[in-house]
Amino acid sequence: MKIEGTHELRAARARVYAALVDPSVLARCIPGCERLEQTGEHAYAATLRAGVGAIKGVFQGNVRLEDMRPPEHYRIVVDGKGQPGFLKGAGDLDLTERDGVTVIKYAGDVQVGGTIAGVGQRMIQGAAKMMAAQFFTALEAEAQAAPDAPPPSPPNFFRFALSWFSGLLRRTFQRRPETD
Amino acid sequence: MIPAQFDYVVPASLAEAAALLAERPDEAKILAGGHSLIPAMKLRLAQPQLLIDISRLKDLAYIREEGGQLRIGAMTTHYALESSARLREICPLLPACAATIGDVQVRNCGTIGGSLAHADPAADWPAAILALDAELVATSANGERTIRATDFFVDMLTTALEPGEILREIRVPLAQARAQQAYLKLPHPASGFAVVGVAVNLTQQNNTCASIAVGLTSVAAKAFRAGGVEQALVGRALDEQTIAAAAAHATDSVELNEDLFASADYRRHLAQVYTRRAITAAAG
Amino acid sequence: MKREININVNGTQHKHAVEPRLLLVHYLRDVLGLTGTHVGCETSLCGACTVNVDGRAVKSCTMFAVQADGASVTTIEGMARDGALHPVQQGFWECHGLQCGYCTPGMIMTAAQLLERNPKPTHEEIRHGLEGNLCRCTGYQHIVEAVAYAAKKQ
Amino acid sequence: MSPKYVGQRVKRTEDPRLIKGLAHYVDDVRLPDTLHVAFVRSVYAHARLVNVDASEARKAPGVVAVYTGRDVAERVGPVPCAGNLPDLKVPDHRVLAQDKVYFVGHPIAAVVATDSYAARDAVDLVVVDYDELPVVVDALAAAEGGGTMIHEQFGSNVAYKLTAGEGDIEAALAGADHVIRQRIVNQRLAPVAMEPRGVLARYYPGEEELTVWSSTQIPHLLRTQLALMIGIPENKLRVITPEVGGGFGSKLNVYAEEALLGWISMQLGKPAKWIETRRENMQATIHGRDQNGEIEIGCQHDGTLTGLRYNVVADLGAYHQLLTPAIPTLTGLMLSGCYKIPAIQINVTGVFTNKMATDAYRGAGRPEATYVVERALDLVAAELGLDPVEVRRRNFPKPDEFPFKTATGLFYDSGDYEAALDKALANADYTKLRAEQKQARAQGRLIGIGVSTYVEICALGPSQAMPAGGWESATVRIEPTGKVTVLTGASPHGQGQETSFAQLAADELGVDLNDVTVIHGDTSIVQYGIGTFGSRATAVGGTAVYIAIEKLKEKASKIAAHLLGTDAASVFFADGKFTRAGERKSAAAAAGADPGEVPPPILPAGQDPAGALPEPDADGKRVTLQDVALAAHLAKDLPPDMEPGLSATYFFEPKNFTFPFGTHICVVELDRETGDIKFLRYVAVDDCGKVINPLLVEGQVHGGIVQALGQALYETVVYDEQGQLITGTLMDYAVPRAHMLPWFELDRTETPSPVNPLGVKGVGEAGTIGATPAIVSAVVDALAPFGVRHLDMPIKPEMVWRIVNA
Repeated sequence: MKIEGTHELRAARARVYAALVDPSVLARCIPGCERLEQTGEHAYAATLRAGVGAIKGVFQGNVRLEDMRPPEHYRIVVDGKGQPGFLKGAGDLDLTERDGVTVIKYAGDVQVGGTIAGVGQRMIQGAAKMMAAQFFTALEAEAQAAPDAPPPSPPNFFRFALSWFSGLLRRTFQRRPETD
Repeated sequence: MIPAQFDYVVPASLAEAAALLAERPDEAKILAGGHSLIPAMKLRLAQPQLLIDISRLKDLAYIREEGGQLRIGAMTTHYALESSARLREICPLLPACAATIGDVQVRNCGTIGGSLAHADPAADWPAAILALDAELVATSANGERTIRATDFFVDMLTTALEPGEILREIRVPLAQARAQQAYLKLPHPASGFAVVGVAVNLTQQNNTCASIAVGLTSVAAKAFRAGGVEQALVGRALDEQTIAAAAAHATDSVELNEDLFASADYRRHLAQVYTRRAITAAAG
Repeated sequence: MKREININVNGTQHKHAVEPRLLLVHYLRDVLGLTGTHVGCETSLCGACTVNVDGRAVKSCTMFAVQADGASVTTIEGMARDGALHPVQQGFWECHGLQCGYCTPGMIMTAAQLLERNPKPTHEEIRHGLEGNLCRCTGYQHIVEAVAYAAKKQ
Repeated sequence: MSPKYVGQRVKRTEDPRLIKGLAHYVDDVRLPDTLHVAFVRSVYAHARLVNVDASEARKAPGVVAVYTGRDVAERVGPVPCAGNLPDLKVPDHRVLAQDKVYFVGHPIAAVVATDSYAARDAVDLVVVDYDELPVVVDALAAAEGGGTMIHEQFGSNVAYKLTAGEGDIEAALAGADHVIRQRIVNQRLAPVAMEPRGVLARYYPGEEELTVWSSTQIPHLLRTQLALMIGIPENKLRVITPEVGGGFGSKLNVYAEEALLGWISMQLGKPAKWIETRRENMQATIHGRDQNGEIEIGCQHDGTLTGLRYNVVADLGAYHQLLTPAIPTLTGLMLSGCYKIPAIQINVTGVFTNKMATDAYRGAGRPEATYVVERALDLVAAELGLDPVEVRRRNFPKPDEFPFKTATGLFYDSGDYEAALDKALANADYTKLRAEQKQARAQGRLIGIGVSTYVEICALGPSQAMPAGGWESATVRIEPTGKVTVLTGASPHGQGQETSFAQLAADELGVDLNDVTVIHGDTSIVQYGIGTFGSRATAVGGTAVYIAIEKLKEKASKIAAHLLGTDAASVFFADGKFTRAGERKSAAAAAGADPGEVPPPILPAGQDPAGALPEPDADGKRVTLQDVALAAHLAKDLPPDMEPGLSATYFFEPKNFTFPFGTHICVVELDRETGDIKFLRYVAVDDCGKVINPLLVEGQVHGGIVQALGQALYETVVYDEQGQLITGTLMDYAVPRAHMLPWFELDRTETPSPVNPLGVKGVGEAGTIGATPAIVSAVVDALAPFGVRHLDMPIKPEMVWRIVNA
């Protein structure tokens, strides 16, 4: 499944790029990221916990950054698997700056398998977009933060961050009703 | 088909439920009608460790008129709303919407509060609640607060409810003038969920539209009010052309859902057609 | 942690300790041995498991047994009284409203609810009333006739 | 005397237990100490299995065993394929995945636990390490060759190529005034029987016997295959099919789980049960259709057809199930439709893809053929500007041309296609419909009328044409009390043969319907049989019952004659009584027997079931069937050398298939704005030969039409580009519901089949075959003003909207 979009971040491109390749920043920005350990140059092992409310899934996986051309481009490759299924994806990020605003254009391909693919068809695209939006919103906060300042406290959305995944699910569990 | 294990408690009161939820906000889940949660649990996509069953709190199921408002308990079932003769008189949108949800078995069990708290982007209630400009009352161990419907739906499956909060009541302002309302939905052939659902609530004076609210569901990641449509109609006579022109704004500045059944383009088109038809039905 | 439940099923009071996650349909089938209630999907869409809980037609795959604690449940086995078929059962037989019979118990339970609420339904109303029940054999036409027959008979 | 039951709308005798919830499907069979099995299934469409670690699962509470591919590799034989085509590539299909997984849902490990909840819990504890491989999902690309290979040993993803047909197709197309080409797709469908599959196996170590309860359409064939797979003597294996909650071809198969459950029960010495979940059913029960082809049809200016060629790629999935490769051959056989087409050719390329196997789904190859031919006829009509009805009429063989030989090598048994067409046209008031359509179009309304005239091939079939016997068996027995027991090798599962065979037997034997019991689906009780599929149970199985009864009556007549003191030729049987023609004579005197010479009964005094030998009634002219049955069993006074007992068995081998036919007419209106498709009318006239029970025939047609309607408008199995099944539940796979359907106006013509003495043809698949093209044709016709001549299924509202608003 293709996903693409554009996000505008009110922060300088160099700052944004630096944030984008900083594992501690990534750990805070990737929705539901519970662990991000470096395993090689620009390669990390990750634990992602995604979900909303009761709907949760834990994924073990890898994040790798490739094709790095600061401050304008890199490619991120992610894979993960867990009880509800697996996901993998790769996306190109292109950064341009205009009047102090960094425009990130992303285009990627996400594949989902297992239960989430079999039962969450209608949600996946939306969920992927939601995850991307959460990621960039968090990233903007990071990039705006003073370099020396402590990292911003997790914004409110973090509680919901996991929902990128739950998103997938929604339709899923969901039967025709919408009850609960 | 078989859920993972969990603990189960039946609180004696809403306060007790809120206290239990506050203890384990990440692990506990409120069980209302169960028709969103249990299917998710059967697929093991949801594996809460504790279910707090509030379905036995009978004082959460009611339809009352109070202080110029219609007050609906969160545990009121879709069927209770669908079959209320009083609602058909004073707020026909609610029974009209309820009648389109799932099937009779679902409506017998599913609750308006459960559905709203789950915030499925294809659920029917959010459209109606938005069109009625309702307020939602959330309760928690820290007390109670009121959330406007327009602030309630945050994103796909995501509401403004904080962890630890339980949706307790839905409050619908009762219009002074006779409200004209309609809910129109295209159901998905397999799931019965809305492909597009449009709720309309309007009043007319002297043959012009005095007020109008249009809520759309299943069009985007969350239900929303079609402000562009509303603006194009207030103060105008609701003739065919005016309605059609206004309906063209149904999805202004909205990113559309797409799925196997309907592309984004088609969904946009359906949203416009159903908006026009729903307004026409309400005004007629 | 098991929980004790008391359920009246088809007029008989039952008491069992069950896991909270035990679905009502599995309680009826596996604990009580009432296998007339069937399971046809896992997404609460087919209605094969429909039973009546305190007067409401309910999909017993979407309710935990603990939720039915204290309730009165009627299953397909409890529909015939004193050897006489329920009018809906009779209608299904008269009108050939079933073929493989797998969806039939759920279909009958839903149809009975439909007729309670709307004793003289039109064909259109019958069709809508059965939205929550899938049948893959009959094409539904004989089922619609069966329910109409029962309506007349009642 | 007209028959009392046959031809009547008799209520089904199987219904009381079903409507009371007292029937037993596999999951309703309860045995003490039953173990429950759950499967670990692949989440990848194609991957190497690096490691399957079941150590945690084995330690889990309640878990008794976990078996992986390695555990069973040498111990359970491969899943069989009966398709016997030249140069067919047959992959080794093991019951659990070995080194690789080939489709989402491919079973990897079986977890056995003391209850179903524990088994399910332990599935999550099995850790499978996959090494993902590129997937093959596009059948057309697979047919081209190259790329990833699923079964590397074959060097290609092509499982077979087959060309069939007669006549000079090149000349036929070259000589045609018009040749029309069109790509036509029969999409992949899921059968979705409401009862998923299920197996219960119980091994008796003392007797060394295994009993397998399975939700299957073919108990005996399953027994044979399971015996071979598990390595147990066939006469130590008993297969029981309790109630079967729908099959539609999906249970006309031998599945990995059936063998595995039997084997597991043998390993553990306890009953073992597995009940399929709906998701498993969508993933790992066979799918149907999935043919993507191109037709070329030649015709003259007046609409006379000259030739038809169909080049088709059949997506077989990753492995062959029982009949996988054979299904497209049935398509080839039926490509003549109900028309005279002098030259026909089919070129099939069957390919492997990383999907579940396709196999027989209601109609099995014939709906595909009918759809192709009927679409082609509509294209001819459109091309020539003729009414589609006229094009059809022009190419029908006339009633006196039967048996009609097709260019596909078949002999259609009997038919009057025009009669069915005319009746349907009259019932629908076709002329008026067309006039109304014209008016409606002038008002901008989109109304479409679709007509399909179909013929199908049923009563499968002569054994020569079948992989495992095309006959069917019956035993009819009159018990000493006069009750009639019918054992049929056909294994009905909803079709109602317990009733229709009882109607047949009751009429033939002059007994009350309630005195007949029809037994099926137990290999230890019923003589070998083939099963219920291919609309064969009545035409082949019913005929076996009929002939067995004739045999039985012959014997009964001899006994009756003996009792009546006359010869068999002088005895007439009617209404359950044998009547002697000619003068009165006491039976005893006629037999020359001295009652005093009869040895005393073996039974102790007072326990003789009937007390005494039956006597002819007062005037000495009649004995009842019950009298005869008792005499046959007491065997005190039988004709010399007469075998005691009163039963007869017959295995009926049909000499030909039967060819039911009919006309379906569908009228739709499309919503210009939304593309929504609304049914205005549905009229069908089917001819399935003689009818035993019109009620059951209607039911079959209704159900068939709805499955066709599902294919035309709603249903499609979708795998994404990674081979993930994204229509994995009924949330996304749309099975038609009651409120989506029109009222079906049914009628019949009756052209008896000469192939069997009952004159019956079969009706189980007619609706599915006749309706799909009628519905598609109606929608296409509604869109004709937009230049539309064909649309691919399922026709979704969005497609309509795009055309109207292009």
